Amino acid sequence: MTNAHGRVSSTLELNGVSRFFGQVKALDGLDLKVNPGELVALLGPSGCGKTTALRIVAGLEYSTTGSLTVNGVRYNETPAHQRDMGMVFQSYSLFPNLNVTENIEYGLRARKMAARDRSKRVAEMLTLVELGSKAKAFPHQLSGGQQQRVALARALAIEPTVLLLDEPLSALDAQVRGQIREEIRRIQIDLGITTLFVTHDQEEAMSIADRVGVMNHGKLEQIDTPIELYTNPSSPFVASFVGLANRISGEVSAAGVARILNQTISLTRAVSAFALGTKITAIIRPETLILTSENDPEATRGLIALKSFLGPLTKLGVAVEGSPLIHINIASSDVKHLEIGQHISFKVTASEVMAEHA
Amino acid sequence: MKSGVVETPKTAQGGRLGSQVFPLLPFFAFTGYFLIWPVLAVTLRSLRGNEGEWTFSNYTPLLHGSYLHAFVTSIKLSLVTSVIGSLLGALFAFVVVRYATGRFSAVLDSISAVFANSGGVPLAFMFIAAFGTEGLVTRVLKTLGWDIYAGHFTIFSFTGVVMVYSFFQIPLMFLVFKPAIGGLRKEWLEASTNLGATQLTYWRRVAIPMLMPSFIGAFFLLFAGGFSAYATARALTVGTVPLVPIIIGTLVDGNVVSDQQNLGDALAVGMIIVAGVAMVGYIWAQKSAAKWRQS
Amino acid sequence: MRKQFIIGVVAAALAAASLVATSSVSTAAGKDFSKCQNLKACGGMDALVKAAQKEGKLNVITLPRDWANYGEAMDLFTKAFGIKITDDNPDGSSAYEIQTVKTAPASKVPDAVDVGITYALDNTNLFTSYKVENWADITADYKDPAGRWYGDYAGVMALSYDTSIPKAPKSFADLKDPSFKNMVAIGGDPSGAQEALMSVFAANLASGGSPDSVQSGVDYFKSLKTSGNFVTALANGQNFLAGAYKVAFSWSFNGPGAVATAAKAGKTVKYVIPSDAVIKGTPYVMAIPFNAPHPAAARLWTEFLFSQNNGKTSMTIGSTKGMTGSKIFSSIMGGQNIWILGGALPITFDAMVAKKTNVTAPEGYGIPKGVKVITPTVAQQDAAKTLLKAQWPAIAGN
Amino acid sequence: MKISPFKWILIGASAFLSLLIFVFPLFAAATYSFRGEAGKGRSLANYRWLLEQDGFYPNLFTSLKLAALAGILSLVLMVPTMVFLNLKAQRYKPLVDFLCILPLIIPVVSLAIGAQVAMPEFVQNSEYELVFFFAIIALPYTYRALDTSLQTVPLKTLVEASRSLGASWVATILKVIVPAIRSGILGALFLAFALGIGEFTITSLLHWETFPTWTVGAAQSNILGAIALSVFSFVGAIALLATISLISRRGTKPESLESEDEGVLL
Repeated sequence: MTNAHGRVSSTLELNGVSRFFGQVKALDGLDLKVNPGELVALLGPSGCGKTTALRIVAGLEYSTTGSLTVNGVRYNETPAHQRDMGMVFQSYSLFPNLNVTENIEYGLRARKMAARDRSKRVAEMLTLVELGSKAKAFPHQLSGGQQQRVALARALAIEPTVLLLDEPLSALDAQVRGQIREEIRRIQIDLGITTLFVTHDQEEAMSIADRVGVMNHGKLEQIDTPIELYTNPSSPFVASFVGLANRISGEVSAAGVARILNQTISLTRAVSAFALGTKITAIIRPETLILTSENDPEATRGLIALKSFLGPLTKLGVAVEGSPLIHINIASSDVKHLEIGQHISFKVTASEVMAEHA
Repeated sequence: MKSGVVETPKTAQGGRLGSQVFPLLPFFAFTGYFLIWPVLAVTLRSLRGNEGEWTFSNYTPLLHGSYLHAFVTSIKLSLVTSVIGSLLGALFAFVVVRYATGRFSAVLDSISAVFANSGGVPLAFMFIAAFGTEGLVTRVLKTLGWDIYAGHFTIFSFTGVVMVYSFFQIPLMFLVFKPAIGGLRKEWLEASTNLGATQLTYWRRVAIPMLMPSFIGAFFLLFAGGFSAYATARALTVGTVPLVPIIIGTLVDGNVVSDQQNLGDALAVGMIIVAGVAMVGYIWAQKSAAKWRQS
Repeated sequence: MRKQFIIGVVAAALAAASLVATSSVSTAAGKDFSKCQNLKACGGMDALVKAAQKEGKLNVITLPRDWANYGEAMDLFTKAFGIKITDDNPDGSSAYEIQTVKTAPASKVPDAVDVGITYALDNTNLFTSYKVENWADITADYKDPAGRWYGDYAGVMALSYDTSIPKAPKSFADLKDPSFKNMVAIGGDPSGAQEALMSVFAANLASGGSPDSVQSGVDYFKSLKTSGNFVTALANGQNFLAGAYKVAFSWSFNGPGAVATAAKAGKTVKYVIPSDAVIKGTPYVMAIPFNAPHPAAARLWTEFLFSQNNGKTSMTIGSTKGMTGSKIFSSIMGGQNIWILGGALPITFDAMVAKKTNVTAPEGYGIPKGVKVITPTVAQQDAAKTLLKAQWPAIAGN
Repeated sequence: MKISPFKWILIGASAFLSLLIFVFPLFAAATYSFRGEAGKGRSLANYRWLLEQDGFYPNLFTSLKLAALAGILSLVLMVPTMVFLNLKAQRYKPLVDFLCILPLIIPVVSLAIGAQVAMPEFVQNSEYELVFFFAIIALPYTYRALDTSLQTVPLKTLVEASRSLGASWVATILKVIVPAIRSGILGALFLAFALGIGEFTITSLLHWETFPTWTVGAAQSNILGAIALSVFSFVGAIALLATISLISRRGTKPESLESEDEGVLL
């Protein structure tokens, strides 16, 4: 695939890649294909293996088994410094003794690029990340956001086959984070560069990626588009890791159906085989709960314990006997009259819910 | 301070002179009273003759003969030992930071602190016990077929004193330089590798320039320390390595010459002057090595 | 920590203040012993001992226990009179002694010093007049007519050697023999250390030189260095034990102590007075600082060191409880004889020989018959130092 | 990462050098201290002798006390000074740097004599005066150890973050900076402490009795005892410092892990 800049995008493929540290399986048979020009985010909690995967791709870590290919060419044995992959680290990765220009041209010098070409490329990169005025500044004179933009420019300057981003935003404060995130995405689409992005922040992954892979215990649980992942999680882990969810206990009352709160609700296909009488924990998204009349036979009564205004939505925390606080998201206009301490009735509107063994 | 792109808040550098000095007052008061005041006393005394008259006559012998020779020897010894000490100390620091566990490294810190402060008769004894004519190492090497005393080597020579000095110079370097190596972040090496550079390039372009200011600082410390150390050389040899502080000791605190303290004081001031000159060189080197660090 | 520190400072200051107070009380109560200039003026031995015992303490300074038998002198003094001795900086120098008299806080000033003669000459005003009972026996060359300082003992330059070496040296000339390769050492840089300087004078004399120029002595060491016999190791106990050298030029008055010390560490050492030259050192000098904190004890200590008695030693002395001061004093060995036992030449030696009050010197420390004994003058020593400053580095350096 | 032969060359060279320069001399000296009566056989007699000396414990205690106070004084004085120096008063750095190197240049003999002339009597009458001079003599080391360490942390960022969250200067230094430069602080403390434990010249010139000055007299007629004393001082000081550092490591994340293994399991 060729993009607007005339660059060729690559395909990155991992097949059965594992990494063991003694008994610990940091990565356990990862299969992943990143298509040309695609941005795939690997999402998961600490220790799930996502960073290990990224580092294996970069050549900073060795895989115990499995193969790594770029455009069909095996890369396992290629030394890290010959892989032509641009990587952006979490923080502090700029060389403090080199100024912005020198940092960006570091990879170009290593490639013995002629001085004139080098300064041309640096200028391009500075424009790309909108830091033309800081060309001579040293890293400690830049803000965190600016530093990460330089890091991105430095990684892109070598025209990498694949761009690797290792939690590039986690050291930044919230406001800058959103801004840089959008910038990364803009540049990535602009250059059409195949990108692997590692993060533990589901909101970040969902908002930036073409596809998100959720990892747990060294394994890829599910990889899908953000919307698919959110609406059709393939496992309880994915369901609770992606987006907010209430965990409410219940019991299987018939084949594929469970009694949850005062309602009987179908279980998703993935978990419909639970035996009768199984105690379960259902995973229910806050926006699938609505307020209802006290007289509704399916209604559950509760006490408002928490009310937080989130702009268009307001989050209510409702205390129900025998259950942790249940969160309900409701249009702010609908809850003006509700106060903490007031009793309300609500019910689940979802037609199907994800559940796991209690 | 110099470039327009600096974005840091003004408060960091701006401030009035007073607010900059104020937090340093305890330090200046302390060193002023316990260091400068006694030093001034010495300096003033060096400008007096034996009858109490003001004179520069104490300084004239410094430029000739045995005193000049002592200055040259002192500078030579401290240069040689600080070069050896700083290079080997840096090597040790690197190896330990890179390959040792935290616990082992903590124990090494303790050992280094004690070694760095060792000297005098006990240290001289240790090296004679190891490298003297009847020393442990000497005997072991002899059984292996190498008689180190066959040639010109003796532990009671300049070379020997240099060896003994390593015992405190290397640990001193190790201790003060280790944090600098520890400050090298793994990400820098990884970023460098990722950008296509070899390890060698990384060391040449990033690691060594990063370490340079600390290295220069530590080197200067070793130089100054070597310049003023004398107890070990004195406990080991008999005028083989005539050092300025040994002569000062003899003049100011000896059994032989009475009433030459003023000359001793002049020698002490001479040492301060040499150190001051070295200091200027050090500040210059430090500045040019740390350009990237000044905001 | 700060609080603790302040308490410490205050406590120490109070302690010091009380010390000053008690010492002034003791002098005010009885006689002022800081002014009396001889035993009679001090009220006789009984009164002096009584007053000294009341002070209870004696500050001495830079007295190594194995130097000139001072360990025995101090032990005997304490056992006989029950006066506790504090020895400040046993390895210190004459300059340190003078410095301390000049600048130390009142309670730390030494009660008596034992310094090189030039230090006494340059600082006469620091000392008080006190003429000991045996004043007349002190050689006139080595006493201040006013009694502010006077010589106490001297030594001759001897050779000390490890008896395990194949050939025992008898003279300085012997040391040129190839069998002494890597064996001969001296006690410091001769341009700065007294013992080493006297070693050069001795070698000079043995090589036929006059004390007016030590060139022959310098050449002697140069040839030893060339032949590899001279090692530039500092001669001291630890270096000797480690095998740094086997033969050294040493003061005779340290001999018995050094031999015993070496024996404890498993080395057999012998001292020999060389047959080809004897250099006798300028005597060390005793003086009482005018601000001595224990004036009576200071005077008693001085009388003790110049006493020619032959009596009990620290090993043989019994209880002295109930004895009068003069009885104790006359029952114990005096300092002059203690020095003889230590291999030193006490200042009143000639008078003692005449009066037959001297004890027999330990074997091997007698001066061989017919050898010329020379004591270099201060001027000769200064000339030698100048010469050595210029030439020594070429010998010791390499 | 892969084990390279380079690593083993470095480790091997370091080990060999340590053996030659540090281990053999110390070991050779130590063997003397285990000689028995009259230098024969092997025994602990010299150490027993040591413990039997009257002055052993009191002087050891004095030295430990003074050295510890000197270490603490050094830190109390130098940590804030160095922080301000690096943060706000860069222009004074050469001056402070020079003042801190001075104690190394001035012969201690001269300093001590100057001190005797310059200090008032009440200071000279307290053994705690040594604490000040130990701290002075330790300045070159404390300065360098702290400075090197401060260079490795983003000081400005830390302070701004802490101050913006409302922390006082004292709290900022104690809770933010001190933990960040722990290794430098320990290094400075150890150097000052070890110096105080072993300091001889100024102590003796100011007429105080501490462990090192007591040693000279105590072991004057017992060479093997003197050697046992120096071996004891060496090993004792190392053991003490090592214990302190190992205890102080508890609860904090080991630094080497921080820089070495981070990310491996993430």
